[in-house]
Amino acid sequence: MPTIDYRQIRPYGDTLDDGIIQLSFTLPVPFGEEAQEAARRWALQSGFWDPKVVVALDLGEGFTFFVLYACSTVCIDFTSIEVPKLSHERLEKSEIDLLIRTLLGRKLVIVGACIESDAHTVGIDAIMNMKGYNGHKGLESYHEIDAINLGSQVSCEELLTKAHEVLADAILISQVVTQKSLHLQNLTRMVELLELEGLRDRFLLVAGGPRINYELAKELGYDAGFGPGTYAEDVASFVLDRVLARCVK
Amino acid sequence: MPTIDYRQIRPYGDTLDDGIIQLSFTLPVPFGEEAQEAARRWALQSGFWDPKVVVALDLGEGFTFFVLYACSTVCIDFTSIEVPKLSHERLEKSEIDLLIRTLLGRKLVIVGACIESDAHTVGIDAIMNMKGYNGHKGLESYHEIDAINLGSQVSCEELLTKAHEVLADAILISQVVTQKSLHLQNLTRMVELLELEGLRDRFLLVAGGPRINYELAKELGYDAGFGPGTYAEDVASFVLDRVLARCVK
Amino acid sequence: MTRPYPHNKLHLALDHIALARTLAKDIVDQITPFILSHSTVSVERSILRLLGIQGVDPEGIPLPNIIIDHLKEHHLLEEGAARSFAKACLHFKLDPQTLAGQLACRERSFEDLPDFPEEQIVDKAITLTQPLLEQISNQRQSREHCLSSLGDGSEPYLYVIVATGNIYEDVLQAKVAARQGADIIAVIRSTGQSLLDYVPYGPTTEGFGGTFATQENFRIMREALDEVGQELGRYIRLTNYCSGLCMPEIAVMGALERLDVMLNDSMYGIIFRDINMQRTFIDQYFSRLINGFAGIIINTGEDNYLTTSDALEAAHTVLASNFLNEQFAFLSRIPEEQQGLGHAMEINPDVPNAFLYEIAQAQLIREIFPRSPIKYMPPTKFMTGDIFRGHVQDTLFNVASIMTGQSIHLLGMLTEALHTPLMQDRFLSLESAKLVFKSLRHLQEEIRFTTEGVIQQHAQTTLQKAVGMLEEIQKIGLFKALEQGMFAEISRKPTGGRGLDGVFAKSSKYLNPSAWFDVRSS
Amino acid sequence: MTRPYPHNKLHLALDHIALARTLAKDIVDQITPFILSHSTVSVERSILRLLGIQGVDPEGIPLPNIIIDHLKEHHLLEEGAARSFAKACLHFKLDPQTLAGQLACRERSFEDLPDFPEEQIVDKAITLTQPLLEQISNQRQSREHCLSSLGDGSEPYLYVIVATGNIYEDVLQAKVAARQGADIIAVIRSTGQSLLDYVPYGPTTEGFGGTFATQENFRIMREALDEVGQELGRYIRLTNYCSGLCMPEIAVMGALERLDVMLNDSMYGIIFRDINMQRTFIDQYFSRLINGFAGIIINTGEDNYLTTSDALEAAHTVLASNFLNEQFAFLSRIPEEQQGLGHAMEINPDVPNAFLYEIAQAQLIREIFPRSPIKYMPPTKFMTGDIFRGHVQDTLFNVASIMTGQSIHLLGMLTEALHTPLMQDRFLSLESAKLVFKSLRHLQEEIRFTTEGVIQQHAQTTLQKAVGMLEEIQKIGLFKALEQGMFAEISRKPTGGRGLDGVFAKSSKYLNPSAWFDVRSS
Ligand code: B12
Ligand code: B12
Ligand SMILES: Cc1ncc(COP(=O)(O)O)c(C=O)c1O
Ligand SMILES: Cc1ncc(COP(=O)(O)O)c(C=O)c1O
Repeated sequence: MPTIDYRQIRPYGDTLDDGIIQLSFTLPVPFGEEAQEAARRWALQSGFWDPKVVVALDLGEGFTFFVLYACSTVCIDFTSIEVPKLSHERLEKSEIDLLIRTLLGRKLVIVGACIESDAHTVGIDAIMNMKGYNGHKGLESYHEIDAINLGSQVSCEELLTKAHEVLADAILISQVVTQKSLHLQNLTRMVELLELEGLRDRFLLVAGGPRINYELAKELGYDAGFGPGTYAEDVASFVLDRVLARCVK
Repeated sequence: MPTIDYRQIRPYGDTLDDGIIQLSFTLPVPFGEEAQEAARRWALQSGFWDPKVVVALDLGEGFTFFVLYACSTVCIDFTSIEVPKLSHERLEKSEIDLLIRTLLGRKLVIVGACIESDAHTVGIDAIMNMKGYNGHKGLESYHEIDAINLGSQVSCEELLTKAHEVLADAILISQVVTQKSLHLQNLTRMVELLELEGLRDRFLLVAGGPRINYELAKELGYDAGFGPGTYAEDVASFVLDRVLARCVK
Repeated sequence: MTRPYPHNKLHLALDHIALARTLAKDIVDQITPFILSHSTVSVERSILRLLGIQGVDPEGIPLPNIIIDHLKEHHLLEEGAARSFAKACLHFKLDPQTLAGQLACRERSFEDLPDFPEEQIVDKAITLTQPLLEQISNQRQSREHCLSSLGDGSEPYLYVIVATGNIYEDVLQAKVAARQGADIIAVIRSTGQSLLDYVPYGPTTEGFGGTFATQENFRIMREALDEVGQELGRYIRLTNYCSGLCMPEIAVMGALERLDVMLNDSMYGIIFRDINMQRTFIDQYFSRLINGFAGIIINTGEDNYLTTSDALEAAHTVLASNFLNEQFAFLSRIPEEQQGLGHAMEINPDVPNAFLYEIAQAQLIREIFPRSPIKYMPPTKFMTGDIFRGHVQDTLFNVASIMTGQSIHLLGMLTEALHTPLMQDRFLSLESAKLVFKSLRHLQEEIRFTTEGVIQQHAQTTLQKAVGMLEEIQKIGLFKALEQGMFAEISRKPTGGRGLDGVFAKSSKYLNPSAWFDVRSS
Repeated sequence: MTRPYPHNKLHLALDHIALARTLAKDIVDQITPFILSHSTVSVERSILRLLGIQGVDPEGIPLPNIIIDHLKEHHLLEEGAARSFAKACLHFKLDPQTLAGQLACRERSFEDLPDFPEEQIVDKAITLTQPLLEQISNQRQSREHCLSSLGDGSEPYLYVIVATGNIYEDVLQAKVAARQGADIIAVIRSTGQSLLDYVPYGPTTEGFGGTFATQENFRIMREALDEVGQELGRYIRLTNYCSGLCMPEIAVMGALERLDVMLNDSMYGIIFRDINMQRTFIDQYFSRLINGFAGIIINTGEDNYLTTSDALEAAHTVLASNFLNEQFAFLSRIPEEQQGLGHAMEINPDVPNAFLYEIAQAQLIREIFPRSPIKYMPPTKFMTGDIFRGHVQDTLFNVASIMTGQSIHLLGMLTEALHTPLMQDRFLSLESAKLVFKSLRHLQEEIRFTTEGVIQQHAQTTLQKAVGMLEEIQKIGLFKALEQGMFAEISRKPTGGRGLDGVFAKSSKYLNPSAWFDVRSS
């Protein structure tokens, strides 16, 4: 059996360390042998060796599409990889309700919305609405949580106003449209608004969406971020953990 | 309309010069967030920016498969690309027969085979057999050509003996199996055999197969190479051109 | 496929279908008086556009918006913008565009216009709209001419979107797609445009997830498609979104620039954009009058229900809504041949035999609306980042489409879960659909469904449930049904949502421009 | 799918089917006397292996080959290797392996062995083969036990290949594939092995386009699959190639190491490897006796015809050959349930309605061989370097397979035109097939074909043409038919090709080991 050296990981095609990868892309050059050669040179210049342009297809209007297989010499030290993760424990719905009741002694208040031009509510609904997602009930179904879902295309200002009004512990924001990094713009807008009003520490700020993860959210100035496959209990566990930590302080 | 600078060509996703490309590969690391991060680092280290690991899938046994989209900053000067091509004119069957009759004054003799362990005869048959390929008749159907197809798994020695025996003008070799560069080994073997016997210039030597092109064949010491989409007339035109050139010399 | 669709493979109860239609008509009839007695700011703006008014003021505000504000200010809106302009033109002896310009820079006011005999006003109004209505008629004829001279693709039509945000990149990609076999090009709108209560102006290059719908963008794309269509010997249809707060205005713009297909649903804005339902019902009615008149195929948006609801459980809501959209379309005198009713293939592929249910549902819509150029939407919800798996899902979608005789076939993209299509995504998708359609072209005629099999039973049950749902709606009324979240599980209040402030009751003096279309479309 | 396949959707003429079978039997009967009266070096080597002889000499030459040379040298081969060994064991009172070792280092010779009473020789021969035949029986029972205790996948079985050239990488990839749902793993042989007149020995790590078939490689892979199968609660079948010049030996090795499926065609070697036809017919007969006895499913190679011939034009040649392979299998007492007859989906996808013809052909084979675990091969010839397009072609193949109730489903690879499968290619392919099979699981039962439609007619015509072809062959004989290139358009001469020098007529004293299988398999 091939033995793998985790300090030097290379792509695996059908033999250890062969480095084989698949690529496809379009070049704005007219179809022909020169186009094919351009694709090959692109691959060589990108540092791949033995690139094979396995197909070149004429897209018309002076564009050509390519599929390539090539070998990569890049190695990754897998042993050095550490992914920042949430530090708290992930609890179940009943545990969360119980802890809020016993430790917090009041309801946890959470507002959420899909902000600015984004109208993709399925994600935030999955977290907040009664019904939940994949059999995991949403925050509305928690006895000890006041969950207020403002829906879609809510401006940052509106959301903040509401958070104030209900004395929210946490603000949840969903961003799904990512074209031209629109989500980053919108998420940043919210942080700036909070900072402007000196309120950044008043609320826990949580982002979510298909291209969000913990690391990215932290970079943007959020307390946490959640991506695909998140359920209400993931978010509730986190919020509760932090709210309790604040109370203790 | 976007105007393209052919001296600086980058991959095109949906906007000129966005550099977007698609990749997929497998890493020999167990599925998980660390695996995903390894894939991202691989892409960064390979020189791509903003790599998005859009999916990571567990293959089992400590392997993970990834699909990525990333941006490339590599530019190609398309204006500097020149692909070496065959210099002669491409003739049709009837023209070829006519020219052989009028200019050469004898039959052109061509032997061909799929050499060594390779048993993929469809390619060489497409060139040589009566029936041909895609409506283009094969060399056997040319009045003025003596075409001898030895079939599959013919050793280099056997092929050379036959070429001698029939006083061949050209030897055609097909190589389809390319795993571990087997085709290069086999093709090189033939050249070496000819050189050993001091016969390299006695015959025109032509290679063909799905991974063969003119450039590669030249590098290997062949007179020409033909890839996918070749028809009998392409080869016949070439052979005739060179044989006539020799006669003139 | 030639419509009307000839087969009856599902053994559907014809009396159920008839009953559903009667119920749907009843439901639409219930709110028709309301629709006819009201207008909206966007309806009036679209009337201004029909008078030939266009352009923006120095700050970039569209003239129609400025004028409506003016009319509102002087309580003239209730009589209809057409009346004010007819009177003003008679009085000032100027054309509408000049007058509009003067209004915009406050050089003139419509306050206290003298009155004219009613007949003279109506005549003037008709004369004023004559040129643009003629332009629309010409565009309609032009389309018919192109279709018959250049030739048309064959159904299922290959429909792809462009959505770069930049009209010039869109044009490039649309042409590439047309060369690869696309029959219909849809320019997707920028995120958020539907909630703007005005239509942006001029060519635009900065949109998110789509390109702004402007008349100039329409023109630019139309020209490009005509050019490439001419070269290819095939008329390439153009689609945009006649939806959102400016639905009626976009209808006018589209009609003028010869769009061929318009996303134009009677309830989508209510449900998915939280636009007020009163506003929407009035707007959609008027926008459809124009679409009908212009020979534009409307596409309804029932497919969207399945993005928030489960496609198996909610199959009947799609059908029920199709019946309603059909009746709303009839009310605006849109013939079946222009009603591209929407539905979708959105069942979770993890459901055993999902494909059988998809076939049942697709065939059901096909058979119930045999003359409609029904629009079939690809998998979106269950697409993942695994583009290879996505390509397989889309291939099954292509198979389902050709097996059930769909008309307008939206191409699924292998990157659906990731980004708006790259040039190569669209290419791969077109290649796939062409391969499948060619290979399975006549499969439809080659197969019958087992009597009382899963497919037949699922289709029959879905029809029954739709009838049940329509019965319910007929009892409580459509407003209440929307409030109860009967569509897409999204609940909306009759006085909630955006744009209610733009709704007003027509006064007794309202000059009803819809009459114009009556004359011309007959 | 449960076999026998119950439907009759094509309205095939049952008398045509019966006639085809009679003709095929006739054709096989014509050459049976020749087959039974001859043996080959490889048959004899396989008998040596059954006696327990294995290993190589210091130069790496397998002992069975050395012994055969020895027997040949002394003109002992015509009596059968079994006779010599029975006699030698009786005489020297040593076991066959020891004797073989001694023969190899020329310490001993079989020349001039004393004779023994016939009964004693036969008895000794039977006793000598007892242990290994028992081992084979045990393996067969062991398989049956695993299948019933662990459980089996469901048809169509997902069959993938591994072909790295290195048995250890193969094992890794096989396990990965099994975890992803593969039911059958085939280890593809290295290019060129089929023309070797010996079987390589030991574990191997250097093959091209495949891994050498050795008994040790078989064992290593079997062990790995048993391990992973145990873990998954599903028996994973193992396949290799019982084909080429060593067909009978590989049959023995496979039977001993519990392979479950063997590529084992009666004519493939003749047509595609230019192996002499006399040699092949004798070898295939003996190899099949063993496969039948071992409970191994054989897979025939008619799919290959369509790589050199046009799949539409040559559809009937596949069917005709299936009938012949069936009769050859019966001759070796292989029941239908072990006859995995091969066919393929290889029509040019540019042919309009290609899929309808594919369905017709696939359904035809299904219905004519209702008990056979028929093997369905994916598109290969028309795969291009466009892996996305390839994935679509393979998806259609998956659809065709589940629609027509195929049994053994070879997965198409999106990279077919490029390289032997990468780990990820196999994964994507399995994902696709699982998705399609789950989604379309019962489609088969849900559809009927239109009477006299394209599908029915194409199937009926294909059957008719196959009957015609068999009639022709019955007239001229199979040798002549092969000479005329009736299969795959490749013509072979009865005395041409490789391996004829290994064929010999059995002498009257030939000890016929095939009798042993008679006893045991009944
Ligand atoms: C459904 C859908 C719609 C529906 C939305 C209905 C609704 N009420 O939400 C409709 C049809 C209305 C729609 C419209 C549009 N859409 Co859309 N849509 C989708 C689609 C198919 C599925 C999205 C979805 O529902 N996923 C399921 C949910 C459950 O997943 P999720 O959002 O990732 O949520 C999970 C996690 O991310 C996380 N999460 C999400 N939010 C939050 C928040 C918090 C606080 C936490 C803790 C966790 C969390 O938890 C959730 C559960 O696990 C996707 C394609 C796809 N397959 O992904 C395109 C997609 C998102 N849409 C897209 C676009 C462009 C649009 C339009 C802009 C197109 C147009 N120009 O008209 C419009 C306009 C919408 C707008 N203004 O925003 C693009 C976005 C491209 C990009 N990357 O920028 C996509 C990717 C399609 C595409 N390939 O083009 N869309
Ligand atoms: C048909 C086929 C077979 C048939 C061959 C039948 C026959 N009589 O030829 C059979 C079934 C026997 C077969 C067997 C095997 N095959 Co095979 N086979 C193919 C297949 C499906 C098509 C090849 C083909 O016929 N192409 C059509 C012809 C017309 O194209 P072509 O060869 O490129 O020829 C054109 C040009 O290249 C050029 N040309 C070719 N030769 C020449 C020569 C000259 C002089 C000139 C001028 C031009 C020229 O002109 C031709 C016409 O335009 C390919 C997959 C694919 N789709 O490509 C796999 C493939 C080639 N096979 C493969 C393998 C591994 C094998 C086996 C080794 C597998 C095994 N271990 O058992 C065996 C053994 C064969 C052996 N010993 O060589 C691999 C090779 C992998 C690699 N890159 O190394 C492939 C790619 C499949 C795969 N993905 O694994 N195979
Ligand atoms: C009927 C209809 N209108 C409009 C849209 C698009 O939304 P928007 O109005 O926000 O552009 C869709 C989306 O698919 C739709 O189906
Ligand atoms: C029946 C049969 N035998 C053998 C092979 C493989 O060839 P080889 O014998 O060269 O390994 C195939 C190839 O598909 C086949 O179908």
